[in-house]
Amino acid sequence: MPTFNMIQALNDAHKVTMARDEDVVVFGEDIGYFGGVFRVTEGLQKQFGKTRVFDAPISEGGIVATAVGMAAYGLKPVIEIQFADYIYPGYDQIVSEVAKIRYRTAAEWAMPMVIRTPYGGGIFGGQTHSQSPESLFTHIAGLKVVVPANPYDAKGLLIAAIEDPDPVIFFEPKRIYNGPFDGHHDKPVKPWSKHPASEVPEGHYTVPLGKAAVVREGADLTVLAWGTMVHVALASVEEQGIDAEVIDLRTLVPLDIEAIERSVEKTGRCLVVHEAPRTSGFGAELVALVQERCFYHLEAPVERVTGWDTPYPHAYEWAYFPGPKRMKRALEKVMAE
Amino acid sequence: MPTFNMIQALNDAHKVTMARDEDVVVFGEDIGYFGGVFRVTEGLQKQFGKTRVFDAPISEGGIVATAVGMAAYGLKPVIEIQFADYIYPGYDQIVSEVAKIRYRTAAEWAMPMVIRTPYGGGIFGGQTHSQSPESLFTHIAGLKVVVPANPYDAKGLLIAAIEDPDPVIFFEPKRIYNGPFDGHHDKPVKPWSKHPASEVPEGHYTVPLGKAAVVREGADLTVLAWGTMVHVALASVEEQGIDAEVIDLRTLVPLDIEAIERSVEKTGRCLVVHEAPRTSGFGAELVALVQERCFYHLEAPVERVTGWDTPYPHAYEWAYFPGPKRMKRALEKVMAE
Amino acid sequence: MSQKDPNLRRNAPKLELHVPEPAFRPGDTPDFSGLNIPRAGTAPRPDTSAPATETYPLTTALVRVLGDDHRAVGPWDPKLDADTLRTMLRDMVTVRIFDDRMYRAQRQGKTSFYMKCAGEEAIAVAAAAALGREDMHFPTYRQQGLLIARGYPLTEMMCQIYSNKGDKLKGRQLPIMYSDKAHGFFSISGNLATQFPQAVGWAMASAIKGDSRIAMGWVGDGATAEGDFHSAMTFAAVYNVPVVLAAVNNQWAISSFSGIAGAERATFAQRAIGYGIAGVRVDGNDALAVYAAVKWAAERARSGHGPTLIEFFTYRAEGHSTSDDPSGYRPASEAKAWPLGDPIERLKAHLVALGEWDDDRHAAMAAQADAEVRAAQKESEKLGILPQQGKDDIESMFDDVYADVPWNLAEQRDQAVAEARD
Amino acid sequence: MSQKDPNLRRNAPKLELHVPEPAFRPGDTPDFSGLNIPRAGTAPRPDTSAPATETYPLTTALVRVLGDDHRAVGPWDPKLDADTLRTMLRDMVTVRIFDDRMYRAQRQGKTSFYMKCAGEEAIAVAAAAALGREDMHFPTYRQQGLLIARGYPLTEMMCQIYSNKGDKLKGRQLPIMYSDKAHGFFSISGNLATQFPQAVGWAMASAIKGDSRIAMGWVGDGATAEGDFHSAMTFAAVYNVPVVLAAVNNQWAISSFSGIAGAERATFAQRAIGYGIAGVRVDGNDALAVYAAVKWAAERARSGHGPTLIEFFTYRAEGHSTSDDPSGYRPASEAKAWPLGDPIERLKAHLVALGEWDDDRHAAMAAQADAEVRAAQKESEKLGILPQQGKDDIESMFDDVYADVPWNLAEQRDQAVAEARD
Ligand SMILES: Cc1ncc(C[n+]2csc(CCOP(=O)(O)OP(=O)(O)O)c2C)c(N)n1
Ligand SMILES: Cc1ncc(C[n+]2csc(CCOP(=O)(O)OP(=O)(O)O)c2C)c(N)n1
Ligand SMILES: [Mg+2]
Ligand SMILES: [Mg+2]
Repeated sequence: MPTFNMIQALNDAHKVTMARDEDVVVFGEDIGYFGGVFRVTEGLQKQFGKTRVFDAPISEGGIVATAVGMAAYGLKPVIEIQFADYIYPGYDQIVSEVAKIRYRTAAEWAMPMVIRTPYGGGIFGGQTHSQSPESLFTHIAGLKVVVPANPYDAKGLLIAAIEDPDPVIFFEPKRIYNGPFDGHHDKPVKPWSKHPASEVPEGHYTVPLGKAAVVREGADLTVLAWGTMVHVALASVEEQGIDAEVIDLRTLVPLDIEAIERSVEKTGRCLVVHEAPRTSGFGAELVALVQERCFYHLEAPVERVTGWDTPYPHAYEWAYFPGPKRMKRALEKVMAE
Repeated sequence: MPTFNMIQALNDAHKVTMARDEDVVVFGEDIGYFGGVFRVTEGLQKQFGKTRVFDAPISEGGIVATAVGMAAYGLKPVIEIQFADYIYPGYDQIVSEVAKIRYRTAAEWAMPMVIRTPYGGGIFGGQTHSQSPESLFTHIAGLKVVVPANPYDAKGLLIAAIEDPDPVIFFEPKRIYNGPFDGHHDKPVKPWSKHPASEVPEGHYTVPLGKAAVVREGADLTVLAWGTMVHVALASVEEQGIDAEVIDLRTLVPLDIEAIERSVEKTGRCLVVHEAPRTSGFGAELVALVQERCFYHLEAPVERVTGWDTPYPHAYEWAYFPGPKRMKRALEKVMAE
Repeated sequence: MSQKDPNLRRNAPKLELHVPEPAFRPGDTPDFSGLNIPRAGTAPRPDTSAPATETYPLTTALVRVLGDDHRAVGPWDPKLDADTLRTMLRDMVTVRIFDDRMYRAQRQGKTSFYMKCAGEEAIAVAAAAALGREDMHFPTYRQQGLLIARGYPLTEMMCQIYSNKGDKLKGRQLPIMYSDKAHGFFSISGNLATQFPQAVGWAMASAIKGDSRIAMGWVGDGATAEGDFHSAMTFAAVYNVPVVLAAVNNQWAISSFSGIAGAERATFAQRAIGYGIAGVRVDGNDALAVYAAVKWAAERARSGHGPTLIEFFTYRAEGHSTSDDPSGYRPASEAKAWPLGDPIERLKAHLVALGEWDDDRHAAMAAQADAEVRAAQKESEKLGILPQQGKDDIESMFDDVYADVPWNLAEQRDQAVAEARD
Repeated sequence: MSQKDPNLRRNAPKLELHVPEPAFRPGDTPDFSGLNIPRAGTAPRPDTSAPATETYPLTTALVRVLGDDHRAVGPWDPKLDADTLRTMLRDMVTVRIFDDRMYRAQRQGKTSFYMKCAGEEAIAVAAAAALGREDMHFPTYRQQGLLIARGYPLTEMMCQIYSNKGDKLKGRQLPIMYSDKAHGFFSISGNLATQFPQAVGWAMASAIKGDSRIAMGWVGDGATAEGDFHSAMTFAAVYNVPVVLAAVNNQWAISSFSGIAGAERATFAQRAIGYGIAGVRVDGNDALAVYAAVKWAAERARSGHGPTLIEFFTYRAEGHSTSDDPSGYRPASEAKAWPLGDPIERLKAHLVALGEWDDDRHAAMAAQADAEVRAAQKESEKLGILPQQGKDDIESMFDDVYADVPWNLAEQRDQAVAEARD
């Protein structure tokens, strides 16, 4: 079994699906000959030809809109938005078209497509290469929202997303493309090869959408996280010696509510962790759901560890990023009450 | 004191500020000679001239972008997006520019501007004339989000918004432009003239941003609402005979957290009401805040009454709209527990 | 603050903002004698394989076939047989009758909203005739003529307008937001201009698959200002996409005249030049010119000569929609004064001039169309009108958000069903 | 599914998607002999009050002033005095030295990111010289030359690059995302093309106020594909806005050549025609041509003749940024082969040809510029380099989100400060 980092795993997912389904086409800015600024699409144009893998004009709106037309035709577009921070020019087409076409046509037309985009901070990318805008998509009925947190899931979820009948916004945590990051930015980065989830089977497999993964079992606290924060959360609970159950949500919409309820009913405490700004982040929805559905099991308020309600400030990367210190305080708080 | 409906009150707010401040300019689709599809800007062009009040091309992105340039110059643009459902083509300029320019320039440049837009359902407007996208703006640091619920507040809040140093997204509940709506769509509409808040002082006054209004005092339950839902909530608690405190938030960002805490600490129960789809609506943030800050006062889970997680379905207006029946069930639930 | 700025060069000439104003406002007497309307037959017709540059003079000209004498003249004459012309005429008449009846139905409270295409009937009807059945349209709300010309049942259209039991869109869309795959009619979006680049994407897909079907995208003059217009033009140009892009310039966008979209300085057809694609400006009230231009553009697309932008120059003869009263912003008499005439009258006169038509036959045809529309209305109203809807089949509201119903929607469905029973 | 579709016309010709490909890829020997480069002095210069249409031939031409003999020729010769030319040359040299040193600083780990404008120095420097000090630029990340030419302190720029204590943007922006109101330089946005319609809005404001200041907007060839480009052009045309709109066509957008933005079919200057505004295509490596064109467009704007789109034809001589290695997608030798030459060498040769410059003076000037840049670097590094930042003044992170700090940010500030102490 090859050992893959996330980029290689995502690349392989493209290859597997493109080989199986001639209707899968891939386009986006710089993704053709060059293979994408993060190299996720490397080699695809060579293997599958220029009319299935090609560079697009710098027009996120146009990329999404033409993908809508292609999906209407019967193709399965897999498009890349170079950074999630640049998805907004395509927001109208995503919200008003991609998300609503199945519904407004009573399923006469469907919009199977995947919109891949690297997101998240921790790379000194400043305001426009660090954002985590996932909650802006979770509010839009008709979209699925997926965030892998390791190479195995990245490949399996991307294949599942491409094969899914519905449009999927596929957020890739760029901070962990090359290795899991536990939030200790001052320590050397570990490569994926040391992580069990880097063992990525060859060929076709899927990780189903809508299913969370319990990445650490525990009795005293439920931690809900996705993307990079899964690894930060895992490291923190270990460091704090808390017997926490850490759940990697993997899919935000549709949410694996059963896994969450099961865990919180067991632990009675819950901490939600995300990189995005706090106010109206997806953590708010999770807190609301947990308190609505597990109120009488809760021994303490559900806590949130999040980014601040500010734009992402370049030099203050590590004061902004919800790292081990913010985790520690929150863990102490939620366990104390 | 004149008796105004909301449209007249908003119109007057424009006139008052435009007369006081030559730097206020107003533009948007159909807002000039014609006075806007809802007539909010009626007569402004005639009074203030074509270069301060003018029609814009159908390009919400261009409208916001040129407003950014004008604000950078030193003007105070007040722009209209014809329906909130059509704000998305301007979303990038709002999120990436309007919201962030003060921060990214360390206040060298500011973006005082008001983006007015009618929102909400209850008018058989179908998917694209009924949306309530406010939560998509509450997640964006740097924006203020305001929603008036009566003529007095409409004028006072709009003047405050225009005079505010920060950009304000000003959502106008179009269902109650002409009269308060209690959710009973089968009963005749009451005009504003029967409502005390239709007494609108002449000239300049403000309703401060960031301050909620307790529109009904009560001891047993706190209801948080804004826009049209304030009136639906009020009617429902009266009909159910519940001694509820109904709070019209008026400003979603910055939120009047004190008013909320004060009330929930008193009542021990809380119901959040909004028209927008449930998942990741602003109600989620409110629930999260209330349970984080008032956990030990809560006698029951915070409930949400919301629109469904679907696009707005034309013929199912009243099955979608969170009206008296949905209110009643939620009130019963939150009071029973 | 700006006035006090020391940077202000007080001696330099003061700048001025130009705000376009239509020629006539309510109270004015519209006078279009200044309008330059080239004679029919004068515009050259480049070969369908000509380079795009050869079409540039056509972006400021006006392709017209029907002359003042009602004869078809010049190189763009599509030389259609009389049956085809009669079919087009009948379809246009049907569209107008349909519009009138549905407008009235809205006024009678039978539905929430309606939009006519009065004065623009030739455009969609002739475009439908010129493209293949298997080609795909991405229309706006003013191309009901496409459906009628392609034989989509009037009852289906009306059921959609009434959001009733027969509405295949299950009451989810605003009236007139039709969708029918089998008739090559993509779901209309309420968001302007979104369909333009979608048409390009569909045609890209067709090219990727080595198919032979092409797409046609539609946009209004006002909506050309949206970023999506530019996306469509850019992608169409870059990938040499087999698509026909139609901008229907009916000179009004609700209350804003076309100058607010840039028409004072350039025609909409001229936008093509900026992207290096073919462009043509066409008399949209001349069914033969419309047919010929679409046919020509389609041939270019099919034979690898890429996209064409066609501006159809026309006039929105009535209000924007049932929510609009144009007398608030333009002279009530403007529609009558508009010199390119009524497309139905013009096509009729042509058939008469050919000796293939007369008033009696026209009246009979119109009566038949009227009867068909009435019958369809009766039929569809049996399935309900809007005020009766939204009470049954509440469950259906939660279908088709996704292919499957996720737990949150299932829970909400249960709630909604229970509510409906309350 | 599409293959099985019965609608597929099997006998019709198969459509094909054209995917543009640059002339040369790694391994190829670049050969630009096919490129049509008009001789200097041949492009006509319309009067600044000429109608926009008179400029259309210029959208496919190339305004060039410096001939192969290094003399200034033709109607566009701005006839600048030698001092002005020497100032421009010095600024261009300073830009290049600055770029080299900051690029190296990034490589040394002193900051996170840097972007050069190698080969494009003439554009921003000459544009700065041609506009008034009080006019406002809405630049992209490749117009550092504007700041340097306007005398913005190099230390200020470097402090921003290091996000250090001297950074007036308080460490909040990615390196090179400068902002300085006093130097007429609007805050650079990371989001491409957003600045283009903002420049139009600023100029609209100036016109609304009867001011005399104009604005200049900047965009790259790749970014012209964004919807914002179209917004800018549309609004500029509709309101006859006093703005100069510059598209810097350096032929690459990261790894995508300009064909992916539409350059195979039309020049970027030609986009102007579609909107009916003036358009000019200019040799961006010829400082005199750049100066003349901007001056001309500014005069048009100031005298009520509206907006101009200028395409600066140039070549991005190095990588897109410190994150990019262009040898992965184009021949390493392409920059050298590019026939329009080095803008610095060309201006220098011109001054030499005029008898106003020589190698010794050039070397002395370059040495002085180098010393200035080094001194500025030393000075700014005293205030810190990036890896040392982000630890102090944590509170400041919460300022300027709003004019006042709301309760949620105040709470978060306290948390962040406490965290920093942990
Ligand atoms: C994105 C968006 N913005 C605004 C609107 C509101 N609106 C509906 S129709 C219309 C005018 C369109 O004019 P035009 O494109 O000329 O088409 P016409 O109605 O004349 O056929 C406007 C502004 C909308 N539907 N979508
Ligand atoms: C909206 C948006 N999309 C994508 C990007 C990523 N990006 C940064 S620079 C660049 C290429 C821009 O090329 P061009 O406009 O030609 O300018 P140049 O770099 O050549 O000066 C891209 C795609 C971005 N910054 N913003
Ligand atoms: Mg129109
Ligand atoms: Mg470039």
